[in-house]
Amino acid sequence: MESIGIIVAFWALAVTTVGAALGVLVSRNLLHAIFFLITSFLGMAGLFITLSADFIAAAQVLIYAGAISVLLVFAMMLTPLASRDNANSLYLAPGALAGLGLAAIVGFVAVDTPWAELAGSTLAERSFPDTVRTIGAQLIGRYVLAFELASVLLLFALIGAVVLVHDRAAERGAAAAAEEAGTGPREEAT
Amino acid sequence: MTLSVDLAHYMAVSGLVFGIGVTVALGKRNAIAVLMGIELMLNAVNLLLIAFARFGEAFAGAGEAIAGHTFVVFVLTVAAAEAAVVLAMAVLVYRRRETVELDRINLMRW
Amino acid sequence: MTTSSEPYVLNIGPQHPSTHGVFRLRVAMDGETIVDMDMIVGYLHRSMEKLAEERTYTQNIPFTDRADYLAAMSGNLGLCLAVERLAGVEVPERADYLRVIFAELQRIASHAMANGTLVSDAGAWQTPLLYMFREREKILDLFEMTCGARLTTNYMRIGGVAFEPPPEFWPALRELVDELPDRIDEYAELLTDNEIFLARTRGVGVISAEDAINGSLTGPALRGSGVPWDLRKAEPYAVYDRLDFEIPVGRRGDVYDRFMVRLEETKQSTRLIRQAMAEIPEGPHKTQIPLALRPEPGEVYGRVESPRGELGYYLVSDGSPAPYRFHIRAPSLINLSLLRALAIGSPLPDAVVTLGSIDIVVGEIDR
Amino acid sequence: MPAGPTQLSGRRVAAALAAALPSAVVAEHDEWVEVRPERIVDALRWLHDAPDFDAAQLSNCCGVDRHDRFEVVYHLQSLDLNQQIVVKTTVADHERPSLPSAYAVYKGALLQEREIYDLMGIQFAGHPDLRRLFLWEGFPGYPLRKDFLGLGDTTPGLARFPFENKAQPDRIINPGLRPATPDPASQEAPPGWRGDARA
Amino acid sequence: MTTAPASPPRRPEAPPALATPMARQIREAPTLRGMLTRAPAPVKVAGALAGLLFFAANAAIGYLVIDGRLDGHWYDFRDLGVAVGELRVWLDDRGLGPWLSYWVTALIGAVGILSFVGGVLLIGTWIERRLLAKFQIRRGPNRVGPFGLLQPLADAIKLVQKEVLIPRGADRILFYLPPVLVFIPAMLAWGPVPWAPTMSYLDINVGLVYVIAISSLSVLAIFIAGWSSNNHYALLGAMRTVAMMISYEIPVSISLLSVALFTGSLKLSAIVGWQSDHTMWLGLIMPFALFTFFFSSTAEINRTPNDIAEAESEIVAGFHTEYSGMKAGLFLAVELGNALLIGALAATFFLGGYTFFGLEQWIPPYLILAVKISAVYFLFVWLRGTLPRFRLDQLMGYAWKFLIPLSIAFMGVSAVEASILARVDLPGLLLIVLVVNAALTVVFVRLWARVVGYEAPRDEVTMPALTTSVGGLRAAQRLRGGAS
Repeated sequence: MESIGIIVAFWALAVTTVGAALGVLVSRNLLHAIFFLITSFLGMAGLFITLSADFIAAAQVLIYAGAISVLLVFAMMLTPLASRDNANSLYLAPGALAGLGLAAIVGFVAVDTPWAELAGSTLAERSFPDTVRTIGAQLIGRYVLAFELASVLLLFALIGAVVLVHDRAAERGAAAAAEEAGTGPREEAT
Repeated sequence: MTLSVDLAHYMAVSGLVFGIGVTVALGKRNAIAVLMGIELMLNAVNLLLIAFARFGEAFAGAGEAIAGHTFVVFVLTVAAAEAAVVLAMAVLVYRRRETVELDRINLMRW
Repeated sequence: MTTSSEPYVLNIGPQHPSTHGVFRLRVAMDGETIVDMDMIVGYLHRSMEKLAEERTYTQNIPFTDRADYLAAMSGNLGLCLAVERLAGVEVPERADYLRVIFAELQRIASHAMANGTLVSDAGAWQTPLLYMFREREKILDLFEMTCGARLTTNYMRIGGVAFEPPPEFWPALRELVDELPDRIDEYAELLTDNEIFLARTRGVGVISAEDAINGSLTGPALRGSGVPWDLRKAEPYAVYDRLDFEIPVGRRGDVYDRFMVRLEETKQSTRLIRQAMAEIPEGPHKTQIPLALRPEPGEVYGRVESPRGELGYYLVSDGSPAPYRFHIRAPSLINLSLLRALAIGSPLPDAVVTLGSIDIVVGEIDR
Repeated sequence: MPAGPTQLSGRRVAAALAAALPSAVVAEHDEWVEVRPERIVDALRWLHDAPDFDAAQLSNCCGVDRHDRFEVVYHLQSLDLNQQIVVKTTVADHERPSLPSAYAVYKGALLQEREIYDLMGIQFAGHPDLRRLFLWEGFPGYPLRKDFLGLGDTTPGLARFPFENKAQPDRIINPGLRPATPDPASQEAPPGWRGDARA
Repeated sequence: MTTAPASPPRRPEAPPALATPMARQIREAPTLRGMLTRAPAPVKVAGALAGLLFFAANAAIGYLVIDGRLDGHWYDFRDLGVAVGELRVWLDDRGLGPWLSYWVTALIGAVGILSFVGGVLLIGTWIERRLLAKFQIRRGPNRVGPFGLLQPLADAIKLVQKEVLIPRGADRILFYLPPVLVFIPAMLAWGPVPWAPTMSYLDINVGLVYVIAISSLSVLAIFIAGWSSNNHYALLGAMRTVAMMISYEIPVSISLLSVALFTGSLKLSAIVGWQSDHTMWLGLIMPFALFTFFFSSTAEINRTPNDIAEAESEIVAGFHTEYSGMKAGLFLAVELGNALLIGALAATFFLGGYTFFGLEQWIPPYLILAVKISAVYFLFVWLRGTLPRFRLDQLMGYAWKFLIPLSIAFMGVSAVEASILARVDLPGLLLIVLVVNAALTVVFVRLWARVVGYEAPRDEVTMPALTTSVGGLRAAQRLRGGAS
C-alpha cells in the first residue's frame, strides 16, 4: 500500500527478522543464539501486525517469545555440562545448500507468479478487523475436531514431558512450559 | 520498483527465514540449536499463512481467508507441544549421557 | 532446579545479610538444596584468652562485654561469679539482686534481637525486628542511665556491681516491666499464628533431644528440643533460688520451638525482674576487694545461663594478679556443632532460618 | 572452695573409674580425677554410660599449657542427675602433643577440640575434621602456648600487678614469631566434602 | 520494697540521654501533617478554594455534558482523549497529511504515559519508604527537602554518580542489556490501559492477550541479567524468577480468561464498559479470580510475600546482585513501576477501571483510576511491611496444586454463568451470580484444601511446655509424654 508507515515497518521488521535468524546461524554462543531467535520471533510478530493479524501477533509473542524461548533457556540450564558453544556439524554445507535452494525456490515463485492479477490488491490501509471472534468461531465450529485434537496433543505433550523428565527438580520446568504452551489456544474460547 | 509491499515481499522474507531455519536445523550439532532451526521454519510457514490470509481476501471471502489465522493457531499449538517434548527428551538424554550433541548420541538404547 | 549432576560452591558471607556478623559459610549446593556446608569463622578473632593472661581479673571484665556484645551483662556476671568463687569474695545481697535484674533485662534485650533477626531471616521485611527493637531500646536506655554505656556495659564488678542505679531508674524499670507482657503478646499474635511463618519454621531444622545433649547444645537451642535444662535452676547462682520462675520447653525441636522458647523466656524474665524489684533489700552494692586481687593457686569453672546458653569461664590461677589460663566456654560456638549435619540436605532458605534460630553472636564465636 | 556446687568429688569418681577401668586413673584430687591420656576415651565413654554418673554432655573442654606439658580438662555434665564431673589428662610431649579425640563419645567435642588444636596445637587422633578453626592454615605457631610470644618458659602469668611499680613498667616485646609448624591435617575442606564432586 | 525515691517518676522513653542533637533534629523535622496544620491561614483558604473550584468546574461540565447541551469538546478536561481527538481532527483539516496527526497524537500519548510513570516512580519510592516507616514505628526519610520529598532525587543522583562495576568473567554485552530491556515491557504494558472513555493509548481488540504476552517478556531480561553477571546468587535468583514466572503466568491467564468470558471481549475499554454498564465490579463477581490475579502478580513482580527472587536474607539481591549504580537503580525503579502497572491492570479488570458508580461523570475518570492504582499499591506496601516470605517449593506447590486447578474450575463456573447471562435477561441476575460465586468460592476452597490435604497448623499446640524442674533426656521424654 502507499502508506509509508507500513512500508517502513515492513522493511525494518523484515531486516530485523532475517538478520536475527542469520545471527542464530552464525553466533558462537548458544545463549546468544537463543536471544537472536527471540529477536527474530518478535520481528515476526511485528510482520504479523503489518498483516493486520493482531491476535496471531500477540499469540506469537506469548507462545514463542514467552514460552518456547524460556523452554529453550531452561533446557540449556538443565544441561549444565553440555557444551555451550553453537558448533556446526558436518552437515553444515549440505544444509546451507538445501536452505539456499529452498529460499531460491520460494523467491522464484514469489517473483515469478503474477500475484497482482491473482490477488489484485496490495495492502490496503484499514483498521484491524476483529479477528479474535472469527478465529474462535471457526475453532469451535468448523475446525472443532482439529481443536480437540490439538488439546489432546497438548495434554499428551504435558504428560509426556512430565513422564520423560521425571525428576523432582526438572519436572517443574518442563511441565510448566507444556502447560504454558497450553494456555495459547485456550484464548479462542472467548 | 515502486514503493509498495505486496505478497511477494512477504514470501521472500518467509523463504529466507525458512532457508536459514533449514540450515540451522541441519547444520548445528546441539539438539537445542536444531530445535531452534525447526522453530524458525515454523515461523516462516506462519508468516506465509498469514500473508496469504491477508492478501487472499481479494479472491475469497473473509471467512475463508481467516482460516489462515486458524491454521497458524494450530501451528503454534503443535510447536509448543513439540518444543516441550523435544526439550524434555534432550534433558533426559543429557541425564543419561551427559551431552546433547546429536552426533554423539549415536546409539538408540536408553 | 538443575539436575543432580554438578554441585556448585556458594560463599555465604563473610558479608551477607543473614550471617549475623562476619561469619562465612562455604555451601555446596545442588540447585536449591544444600549438599554440604563448611563453617569458616575467625574474622573477628581478638585472642582474648591470650590477652587476658596479661591482665588482672578486674581488667578482664571488659573483654566479656566484647565477647558476647549482645549480652554483655551476662558475660560480666559469669566472669565475676567465677572469680568470686575462685577468690572467695563475698557479695552483698543487694548486689545479687541488682545482678539478677540486669542479667534478666539483658536476656530480654538479647532474645528480642534474636527473634527479630530470625523473623527477618524468614523474610519479614524488618518489621518484627523493629518492633522488638522498641523494647530493646528502652532496656538499653536503662543501662545507659545506670552505667553510661548501652551495649558494652562494663557494669558488674568482682564483689558486686559498679554503680547504684540512679533514682529515676526504678520508675522507668517499673513502667517497662508493666508494659512488657502486652508487648510480648503483641509479637506473639503478630507471628505465632502467621501461616507463612509457621510454614517456614515448622518442622525445619529439627534437633532431637539426644543429639542436642550429645552435641553440647545449651540454652534455648537445647530447651527448644525438649530438654528442661537451665543453669538458673540447675545450680542457682545469684539469688535465683529465692525467685520462682519456669523453664519453657519446646515440643519438637524445630525452629519454631526455639523461637517460642525465647519468646516465653522473655515473659519469665519479666516475672523475675518483678520479684527482684519487690524484694530487693537496702545495703551496699559492692564489697571492696584489693586492687590486685591475688587468688589462691587453683582453678575454677564458673558458668551462668547466658541468653545463648551455658557461658562458662575456666580460670586457672597461680597466685599472681592475672589468670594463668583464661578460657571462655562460648555457647555460640559450641551450639554450632550440629550445624553441618542440620544443613546438609535442606534447602537454602531453611538453612538460613536454622542458623538464625541457633542465634549466634560472632564476637563470642571468635573471641 | 573453688569447686562448683553440683560438682562431684574427684575421689569418688576416681574410685569408680579405677574399679571399672584399672590403670586408667593416674591421680585423684578433691575436684578432679586425672586419667591416663591413652585411656581418656575409655574413661569418658564409661562415665557417659555409667548410670550413676551419666555424664551425658561434654559441657566444656579446654587445654592448659603448663610449660613442659599440656593439661586437657573435660567438664562433663549429667543433666538428669544434675552433677558435674571434671576429668583431666596430661599430655607430656610439649613439642608434638597428641591425644585421642573424644568425638567418638561426644559430638559436642567437634568444635572444642578444633579450637584446642588451633590455639594450642594438640593433635586429636581420630578427630573427623581437625583443621585450624580461627586462624588460617599455616599460621606460625599456636597462640595460646605460653612460649608463643617468645617469652621463654619462665613467665607464669604476671609477676606482679602491671602498674604497681612505676619505675619499671612491664612491657612485653614480641621478639618475633617462630616459623610455621607444618600442619599434618592441613586441608581447606572438611573430609567428605561433597562440594567439588564433578560429575 | 523498692527504693522508689521521692523524685517524681519519669517516663523511660525520655531519659536525659536521649536529648542528643540528632534526636532533637528528628523530633523537629517537618512532617506532612505539621506542614498542613502549621500553614498560614491564607494558604489554607486558597487551597480550599482551589479544590472547590476544581470540583465545581468538573460538576458544571459533567452537568452540561449529561444535559446534552455540550457534547465533549476540547475543554472537557474530564477526558483528555477528547482534546487529543480534537487536535487530530484539527490537524487533518489543515491537510498536513495523516502522518503529522498520527505522530503528534502518538507522541502525546507516549509522553503522557512516560511522564505519569516517571513522576510516580520519583514519588513512589518516597511513599513506599514513608509507609513502611509508619508500619515499622520509624520515621522514614525526612531529611532531604520538605519532609523528605526530595529523597528519591538524592538517591538517583547518588546512584548516577556511582561507579558501574562489571564482574570479571561476565558476558559484557548481555550484562549491559537487561536494565534497559526490563523497562520495555514495563512501559509497553501501559498502552492499552484506559484512563477515560476515549483516553487510551493503544485500545486494541486483543488488549488482554497483549498484556499477558508483554508481561511474559520481562522474564527474559531478568534471566539475561542473572545469567550474564557470572554470580551464583544472580543465577539462583534468575532461575527462581524464571520458574516462578512460568508457573504464575498460568493462573493469571486463566483468571483473566474468566474476565473475558464475562465481558465477551478482549478489549480493555470494553471490559471497563461492561462493568460500568452493569454497575458491578468483576472483582465482586469473581473474587477468586481477583485473588488469583493479585497473588500471582505479587509472584511475578517479586513483591512480598513472594519476593523469593531477590530474597535479601538468602540470595543477596537475586538477579541484580552484581549491578551497581544506576543499573541497580533501574531495576528497582522497574520493580516499583511493575507494582503500579499491576495496580492499573487489577483496577481495570476487576475494580471497574476508571468508573466509580457514576462518579466518573463528575470528576475526571483518570483521577479515579489513579486512586484505585494507589489503593492497590498501598496493599502491596502493606503486605511488604507485614508478611514473611514463602519458600520456593512452597510457592510452586501453591501455584500448581492450589491456584491452577481452582482457577480452571472457576473458569468453568464463569463460563456457565456467562452463557446464562447471555441468554436470560433478569434484572437481579447479576446479584444472584455474585452471591452464588461467593458461596462457591468458600465451598471450593475448603473442599480443595481438604483434597490437597492441608491442615491448619494452628490446631496443634504451639506454646512451649512450662516446667520448674531441671533434667536431661529422661525428663525430656517425661515431658514429651506429658505433652502429647
